[in-house]
Amino acid sequence: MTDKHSVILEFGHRYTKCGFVQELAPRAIIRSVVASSHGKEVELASLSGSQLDQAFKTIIQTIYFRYLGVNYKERKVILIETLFTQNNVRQSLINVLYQHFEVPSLLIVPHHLMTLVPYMVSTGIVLDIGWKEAMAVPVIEGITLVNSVKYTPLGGKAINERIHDELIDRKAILRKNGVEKVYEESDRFDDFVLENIKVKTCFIAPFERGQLMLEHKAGLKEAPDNTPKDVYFHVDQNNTLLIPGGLRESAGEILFELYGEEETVATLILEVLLSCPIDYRKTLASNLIITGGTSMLPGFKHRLKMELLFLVKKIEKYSNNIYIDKFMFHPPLCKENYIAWLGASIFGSTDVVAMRAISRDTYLKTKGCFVDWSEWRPQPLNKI
Amino acid sequence: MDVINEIFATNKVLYQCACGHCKPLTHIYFCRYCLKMRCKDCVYHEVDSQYCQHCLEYIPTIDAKLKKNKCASCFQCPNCMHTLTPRTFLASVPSETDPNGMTTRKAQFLLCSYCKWSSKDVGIPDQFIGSGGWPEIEAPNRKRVEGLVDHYRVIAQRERMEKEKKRINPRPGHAIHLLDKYGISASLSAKLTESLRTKAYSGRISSNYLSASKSLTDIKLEPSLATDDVEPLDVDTFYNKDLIESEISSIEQRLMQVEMQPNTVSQFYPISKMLYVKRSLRCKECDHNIIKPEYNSSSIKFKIQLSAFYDIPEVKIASTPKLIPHKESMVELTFKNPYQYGMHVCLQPLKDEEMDESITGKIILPKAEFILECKDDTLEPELDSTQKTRYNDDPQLITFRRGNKIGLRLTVIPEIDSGRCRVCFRLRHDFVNSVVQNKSTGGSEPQVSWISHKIYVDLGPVIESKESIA
Amino acid sequence: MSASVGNFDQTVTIMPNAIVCREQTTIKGDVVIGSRTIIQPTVTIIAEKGPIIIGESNLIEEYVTIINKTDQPMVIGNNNVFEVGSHSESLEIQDNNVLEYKCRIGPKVKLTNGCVIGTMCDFNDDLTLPENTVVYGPDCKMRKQLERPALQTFQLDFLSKIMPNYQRIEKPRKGVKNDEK
Amino acid sequence: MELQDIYYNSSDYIETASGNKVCRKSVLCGSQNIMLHGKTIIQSDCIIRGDLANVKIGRHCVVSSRAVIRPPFKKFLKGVAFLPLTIGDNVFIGEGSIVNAASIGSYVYIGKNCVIGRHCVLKDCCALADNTFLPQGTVVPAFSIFSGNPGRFIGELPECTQTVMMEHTKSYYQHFKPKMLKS
Repeated sequence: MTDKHSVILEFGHRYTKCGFVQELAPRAIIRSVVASSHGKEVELASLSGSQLDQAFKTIIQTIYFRYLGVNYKERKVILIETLFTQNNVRQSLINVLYQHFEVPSLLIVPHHLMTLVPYMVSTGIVLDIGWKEAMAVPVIEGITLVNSVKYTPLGGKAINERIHDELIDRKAILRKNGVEKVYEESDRFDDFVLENIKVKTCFIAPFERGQLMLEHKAGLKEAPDNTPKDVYFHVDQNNTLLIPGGLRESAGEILFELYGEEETVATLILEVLLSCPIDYRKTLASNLIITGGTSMLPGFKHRLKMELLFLVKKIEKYSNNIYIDKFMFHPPLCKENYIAWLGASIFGSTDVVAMRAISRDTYLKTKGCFVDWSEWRPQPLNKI
Repeated sequence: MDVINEIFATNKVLYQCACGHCKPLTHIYFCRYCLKMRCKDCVYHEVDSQYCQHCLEYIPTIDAKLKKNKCASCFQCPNCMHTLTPRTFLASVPSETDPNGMTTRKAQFLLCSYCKWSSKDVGIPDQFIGSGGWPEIEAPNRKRVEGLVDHYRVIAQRERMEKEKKRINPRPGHAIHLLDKYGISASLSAKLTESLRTKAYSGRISSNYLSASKSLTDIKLEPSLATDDVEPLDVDTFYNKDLIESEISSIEQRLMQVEMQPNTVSQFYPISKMLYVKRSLRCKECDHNIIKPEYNSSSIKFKIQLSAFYDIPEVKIASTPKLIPHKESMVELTFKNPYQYGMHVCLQPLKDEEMDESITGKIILPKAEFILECKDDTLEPELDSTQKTRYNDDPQLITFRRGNKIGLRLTVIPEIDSGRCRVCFRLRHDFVNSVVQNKSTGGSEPQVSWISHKIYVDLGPVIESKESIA
Repeated sequence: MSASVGNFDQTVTIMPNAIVCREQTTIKGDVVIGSRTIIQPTVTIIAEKGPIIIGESNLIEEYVTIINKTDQPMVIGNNNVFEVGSHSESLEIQDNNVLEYKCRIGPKVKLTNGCVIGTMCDFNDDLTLPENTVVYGPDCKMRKQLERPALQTFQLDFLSKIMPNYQRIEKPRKGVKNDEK
Repeated sequence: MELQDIYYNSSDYIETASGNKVCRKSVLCGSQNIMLHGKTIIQSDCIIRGDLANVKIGRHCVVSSRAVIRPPFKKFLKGVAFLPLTIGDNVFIGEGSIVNAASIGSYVYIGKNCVIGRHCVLKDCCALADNTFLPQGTVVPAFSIFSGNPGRFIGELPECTQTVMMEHTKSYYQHFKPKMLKS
């Protein structure tokens, strides 16, 4: 291809991925933050209105000049968005890209379909478990069953909160300026520290262990023994935290704890199956695709499989309706936190982009009318 | 940082750019063609050249593209992100001429002078000088991805051909094409439209298509195989072994190596240093360059440089008195002409509609116009008493005159009881345009125009009187 | 510029071949400076109560402060480097350690061999650093180094050759002990 | 804000023919190897190690109090040496900073308490925020601001930096005045 490679952008709640089509990985995965006027970092997700526009201008500028080294006027842009991208966010992005940066053309692609691309499958359930929420999207023969999509606010953020709460509950020892004390609410570390506690020390316990922890939580049993080893976590020069071993295995449990009507990551998939056509349930259950950074916790997939098998046998709601004894997962082609990006990289290297993308001229002619991805080409005004 | 800002970008005196943003004068550009202020938010940024921030080598765009914007010779520490230094030593190697003898050769390893991480830590063999750089790690999925790219390209091509064919001879039954042709999507149920479009959109075509395609069979790519054989947690490691935090990589370290995202420190690999971009800026209105740097990365000269700092009088606060709410205070401001021609300057109050709530004080401006001498680099500016009389300055108003700079004493009345006192005025001056020649006078005479700028001056907090609090 | 002569107590012992610059240097209390150790100008070494014994071939640069505020003896081994502006109250520093610019270590810290305390680190834990430990960064992160820091023999040799040409050097001498106690 | 006057005791400073103002309380070792190009201010308790190698400091520089300027030590495959250290014109070095660099360009601003490790290179028109540590061998390109420990690129200086820095250091020199003794 002599053509200049298009730029692919994916603005996640936590991390933004950027790079070029036909490449194997994003050039960079950066935090979705901008520096505020006070020098503090502000999450893009917390902004709206003109502040959001300004934030997108700043971060896109950084992406193009710091990480990509290309001119924005010369490159087509592929933007990955999830089903639940807020309208004001997408509108802001579209405006900024077309009006401020004057990109020649823009194609918006849905996250879950891009996730399927590297696997070459057209039927399956995409479970995306990222920062803010977990979402299961069924796709049958390339068609998204929008009405069957299930989501729940479980993700990296929930685990971070859980870590903080458990540090308090378990009376974790904090060595502050050489003096040992018990970790309290007021000691709350910022999200970076909690995130690194998660990434460095936590994991998802095996299923049997999870059951024991659940029984303990319900007050039925003593806390399980043989907890993992405590870990000294160096926070900064004045603070060292002794992370209780029990926390390491239980923080991630939040993804699987079943309380009443609330969803867990596993019930999401079963609920999706319940609401899908009966003929397709088996195929869907045999084509599970897991994506999102939080799914990279050690032991996650295995636990998910075991949870699914347990629920489908023991919980009436599911055992009476779903007759499946096997759940099959697609092995990831790359690290789970950029599968959709890789999909877009492959998808974007085809002619489709040229055919489907909406050029700046069209955008300006249609007076900024850019409708939902499912009706992805705006009708020229005069035609309607 | 605060001091750097104070010197290079003080927010005490802000100029309003044509786009409405208020910026320090050092961050404003002045387009001599439009005669308007510009700032980084309202100009085009373009990649002018690329260079490595460590070796400062200029890398031509083609090479930069090939190397994925990475420097070929500089590496960054995967542990702390500081630049790695190659350490050279003499290694003894078996001699080529004498099978039993040994000879010495210059070899290198990479060392971080900050955290002392070294390429030896992870067992990367030392490199002999002249052996052509450090090996790169190959992404494990390269082949598969390349296959997929080819595969989808063929599908897309087929789809395109199909579509073109349909245009001539639409096949009944394919609603999507009908939609496109007749634009009747609005009359169909939203869900149907959506699913049909999704299908076409994801570029996925039913398996009949796959088998029908000749070129596709050439590629021979199997779809991914799902399995229920998922790797269980390594229970022994997580439950029975001690975990040493410093041996596990942090999220930041993992994301530095996007493809591999190593979990442990022992899997680190030197990271190629990212190239840095020198930008040129261009006015969005007239398309003229505002900033055009030189290629040499260390050069501080510019081919084109239209910083307002060189054209527009600079206003600074010389002294602020204690600001008492609603009382008159005298402040001293200095005005400096950075331009090669003298300037006539006058200060004007804002019109009512120009006022905004950030203005918290009133400034009383002199009616008279004053003259700023041109900048003269050859003279060391000294206090010159003759200068003062030459311009017939009002000593009540003008405190001093030193070369191209004067001091003005102005009256300010803060209109708030607490907080910072900000005043605003317009600075109007004539500008002799040395770039754009006046066409009507035959092109030889420089064009003179009057321009004005809105300037915000932050004089600092007012003194809160005790009575007003009580 | 100014000819401020060093401030040395009678109790200070300087072994032969040690080079101790006099300019703005303060050495007080019961201090022994080993041979081939080089002390640059503007260094402060104070033994308030317990003695300070500095071994051989150490390099102590400008604005370094070494203070013993305890009753215990402070022992500094051989081949250590104290870079500009570092501050040490550690009672035990064995061999081959490097204290980088402007770092501070407290009295409870003990250094074994081959450790590096990074620039600007303020390290005050009650801890004996194992061999080849590197402490670095504002958070005093720690890691183990593969090799110990290189010896500064060349630099010491070079300095001992050129310094006497420019600096006033305090002569080797035997300190007078305060025997009253 | 315009700089305010800074007064010094005239007995503490020596003013040379070329306008350098050097504090008597500074430590200039091997002064025959130290070159100050004029109108440079060396404040109290500074150390400049001319005895180790030549040190050249350009015009209109300011070396604030307790700064240490020290040529870097270099070990070659054969032999060792201290390398000469050059500092350009219009450079400001903040209080308590240690300069062990290979070279510092012109129009450079160095904040307080910085440490510039061995063989660092600071190009023209760059700045270090207060408390920055540049580990050995760091290169600071033109128009960049470095900050932190380790010092990293955090931003760009405006294109007019050269003039801003020139005016700043000149103005500093103008405002650096001897105290008038009351008679």
